[in-house]
Amino acid sequence: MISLFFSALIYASLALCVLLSYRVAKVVNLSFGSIFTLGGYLSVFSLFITPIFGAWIGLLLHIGSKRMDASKATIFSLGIAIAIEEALRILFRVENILLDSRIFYFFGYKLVFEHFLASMISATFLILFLAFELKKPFSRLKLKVIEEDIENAELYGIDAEKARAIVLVISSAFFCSIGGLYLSGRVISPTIGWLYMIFSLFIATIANVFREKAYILLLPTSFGVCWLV
Amino acid sequence: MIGKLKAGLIVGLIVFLLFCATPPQTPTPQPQMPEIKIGVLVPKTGEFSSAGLVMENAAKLAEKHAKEMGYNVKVIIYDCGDKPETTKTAFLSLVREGVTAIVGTYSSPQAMTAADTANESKVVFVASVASADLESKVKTGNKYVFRNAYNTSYWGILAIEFLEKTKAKSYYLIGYEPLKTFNLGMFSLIKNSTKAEFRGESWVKSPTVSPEDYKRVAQEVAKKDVEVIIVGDPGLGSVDFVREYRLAGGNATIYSVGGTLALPDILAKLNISGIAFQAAALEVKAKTNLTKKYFEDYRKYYGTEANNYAGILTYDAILIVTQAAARGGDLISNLERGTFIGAAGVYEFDENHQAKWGSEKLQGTIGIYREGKIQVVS
Amino acid sequence: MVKLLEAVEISLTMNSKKILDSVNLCFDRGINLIAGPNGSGKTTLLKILAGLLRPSSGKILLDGLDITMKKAHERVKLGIIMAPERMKLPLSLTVDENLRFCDRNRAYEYFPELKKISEKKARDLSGGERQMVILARAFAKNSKYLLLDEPFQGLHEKIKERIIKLLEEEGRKRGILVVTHDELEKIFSMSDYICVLTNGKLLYAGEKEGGEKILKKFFI
Amino acid sequence: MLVSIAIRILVLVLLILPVFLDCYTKLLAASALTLAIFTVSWLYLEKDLGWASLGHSIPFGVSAYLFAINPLLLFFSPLTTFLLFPLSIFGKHTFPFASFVFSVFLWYLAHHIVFEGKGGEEGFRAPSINLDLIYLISVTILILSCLLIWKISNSYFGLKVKAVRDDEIAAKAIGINSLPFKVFGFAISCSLASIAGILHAAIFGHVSPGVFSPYFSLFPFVAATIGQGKIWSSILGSYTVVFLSWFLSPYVPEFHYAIYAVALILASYTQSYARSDRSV
Repeated sequence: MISLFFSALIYASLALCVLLSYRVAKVVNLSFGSIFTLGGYLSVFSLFITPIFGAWIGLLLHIGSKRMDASKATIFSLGIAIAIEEALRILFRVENILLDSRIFYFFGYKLVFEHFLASMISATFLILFLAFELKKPFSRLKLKVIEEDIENAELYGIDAEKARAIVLVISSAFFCSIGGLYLSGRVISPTIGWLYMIFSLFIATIANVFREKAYILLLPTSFGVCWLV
Repeated sequence: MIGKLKAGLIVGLIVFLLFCATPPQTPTPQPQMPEIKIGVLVPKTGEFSSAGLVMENAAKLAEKHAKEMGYNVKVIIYDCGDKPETTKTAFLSLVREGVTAIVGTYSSPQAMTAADTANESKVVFVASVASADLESKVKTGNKYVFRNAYNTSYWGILAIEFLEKTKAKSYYLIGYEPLKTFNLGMFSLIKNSTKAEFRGESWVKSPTVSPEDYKRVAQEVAKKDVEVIIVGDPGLGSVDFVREYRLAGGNATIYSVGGTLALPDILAKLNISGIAFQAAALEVKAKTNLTKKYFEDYRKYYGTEANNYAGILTYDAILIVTQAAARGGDLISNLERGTFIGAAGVYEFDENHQAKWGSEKLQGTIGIYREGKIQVVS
Repeated sequence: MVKLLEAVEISLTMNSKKILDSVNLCFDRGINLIAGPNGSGKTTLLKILAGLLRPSSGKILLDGLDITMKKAHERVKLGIIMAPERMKLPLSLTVDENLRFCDRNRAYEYFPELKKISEKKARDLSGGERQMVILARAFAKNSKYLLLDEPFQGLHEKIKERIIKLLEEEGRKRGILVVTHDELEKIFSMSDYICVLTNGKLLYAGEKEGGEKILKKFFI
Repeated sequence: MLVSIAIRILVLVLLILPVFLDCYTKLLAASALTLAIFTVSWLYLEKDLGWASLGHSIPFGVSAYLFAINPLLLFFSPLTTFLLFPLSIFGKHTFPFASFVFSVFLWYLAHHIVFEGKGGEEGFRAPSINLDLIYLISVTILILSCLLIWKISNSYFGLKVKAVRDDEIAAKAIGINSLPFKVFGFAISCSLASIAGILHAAIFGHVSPGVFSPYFSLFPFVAATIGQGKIWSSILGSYTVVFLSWFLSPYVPEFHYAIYAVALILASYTQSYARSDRSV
């Protein structure tokens, strides 16, 4: 039960990233899967470089696709995804890499430390965003205006492009570092991240049905989906 | 810009056409010892590329050892990818190279396609890894296909042997849903012929449908009182399952049908005691004089531990073909009648062209990883 | 003399179709009217001035400063505000939240009706109410120049009158550019500068007196 | 003009030449040929109807499976239209992704298709036909399908299909009921893709879940991008992808995916591939 809860936390935060990049950056970011995998491979060297590389790819994605409409940006992100996957395949193709992991005791439960850390980071991310969503500071209002219509946002004096860049950078960095943590203890392959992306995309799609309440209902949705399948 | 691109395209294609049109070079015949050309199909790219590297290394090692034995062998390695389509094309390109026989391929669909292509192009194919239903091909008249790897039922036989050797009183089966047809065959064999008590079975869903399903199964099984758990998924997910099972407090011995959990590097890094696995051969249990040589030289030349399934069987397949071809005459009847030495034992083929695994001189090995060391169970 | 807002040789081509063809305009303080039949490029011109579209060629000057490459939000900071047509409004925000993007008190001063519905989401408002929110936000933000696209759409007669009054008042303080079909006559009589567009080409630009004939011939 | 004539001649040479070459080249050429038919089917849907599908492996793969399970089932393959067509409710912008996701879903589902104890992850053995024969059949079908598309595209009926593409509402206004035309266009495209799938299965004698993989679902898109959306150049594009990926795979693992990445990124910059954006 407790591990289910931790997984749900992680998927909820990943789905949050998917949802944010869909609504604010207007792209169904298909490169998240490869970024997740990249995080896993990078964690062989160091966990601290994962968010940096993730952020860098997010920025690349933003710069590459900022003048495109939603469908083209999505196709662009698919291209980036395949490119990253291919690069990983060339660099690491023949190795069966089993990532290190540590055991951690949590109220009598044995857990993998990195997974625990990943869910704690996710929880923090979710709580911060929830507070941001419920307290509605001015910056949240700005984000909402962008979500509805970028043109309008510009007329409201909001720098939509900057917001887009920030969302893509943060979500990619988040995906990358969670990938580094959550894949530890596993044997990884260049395509492994697709599973996590498709699953979080699935949760995000269900949550998206609730429209404005989507962000608040992400965690329950994620929990429900994890419990059901 | 576009015009230039098109022009470039056209030039490229003309070059390609010219390349196609050049007549194939005819090999100069060697008068004394005829060269034995053996084609090897290795999944260098795609899903199985990690196994592909091991197979490639093993094939090169086989060439070297065969030469040391005095055979004039040339091994030609081609990438067969992870799809039957790529396998068929690679097979035909090897045929074009004029090989005596072709060994290798990894997955079952690849082996099936290769078997059909062998029949069409009249070139012997020795399946060294896949466990597909190749016997039926032989029964229906395809004389060109042989297999030195074990077939599906032998996987079950080894598992039964393990249960008997360890005198386990109870066992539990873990299947992998996408491999259901394969797993079910093996499971029914185990259920029918062991005295140990069957305590139930669980199926892990494909991670694509539910990436966390292995956790559910692991926790469910950890609560069960059972001595041996037989894992039917040799894929990457088995590592996740084993770790989760131990974290959830389960302490039964885990028996894996090979795959990832039989890789020495992975076992050492995972460092979880009580994982049993089946292998074609193990270094600690020499079966022929080639066994030790294989493992030692592999380490010497490639710097890693030898994979004990895909690698060793590819190695053996090359040696089998070499020995059969060197005898001269019809290769098929040589293979059907002869005995051949490999690193995993002494091979003979039955009437369905399947290597006689389980015979006196050719037996699988079961190892168990305990406290940092691999011990031989049988 | 440097004009408040100038458009120099503006052209726009989209999918190899000319939408605007070297349009030259200079607007100053007061009410300025752009008229023309449907599809003549009025809204496109407004969008170019606001920074939502970038012209294929030409320049836009604000107080003599070249702002062609500036994006819409940067132009807002420089003092160009646009109220878009077709009730484009962030619907998930309440009226009050929408007005946080301008001087709220002033907005309620202009349209006291909005105070009663301040906690309602824009989604639940009627068309006229939405238009009021759009105009309130545009008027209640300090700016040098105000671009209004069909400001009278869906509004009640009484409110239309109030807006005309408001335009008159505000026109003394800043430049206002109006694109409209409704109330054309009234706006025409108020305006200082008129331009008429047809098929992306400028038919007339200049004082009201000269434009009257052309405008009457076409529309009024 | 000269370039387009050169391309046509080159395509014809590429079609005829393998007849005189060895088995291996013929197989490679046959594989490129079926994929060229596949690309042509995709291109019709994209050009004349304005729907860019990233899941065209659905009719391709399903028909290949039907054919492998029982060759007589091949007559049901035009029905695969009704797997792809319903996805059009998502609209032109979402359709590419909806179809892509559906094809990935089928890819996983295909691992569970078991019939009389066979199938699953291993797939099915398809009736294998003599390579020379199937090559000639493929060439004939490619030429016929090009002719068919050219004929339909320029007929009165085809003009109505295009009218529906350009503006569905306007087409309705001038009295064209858009639904039958859309279904018809989808049916033509899906049937051609089905034929390509069946030929593919017959050439390799085997069908595995891989027929639903992104390699096939993205293939026509990539080939058409290389061919700049023109039929003859796209056929050449198919040959290019197959040959390049085959010859370069030993040096760059799964080279076709590298081509895919480049094509996808480039395609998102150029206007020429998807009509769906232009026909607002």
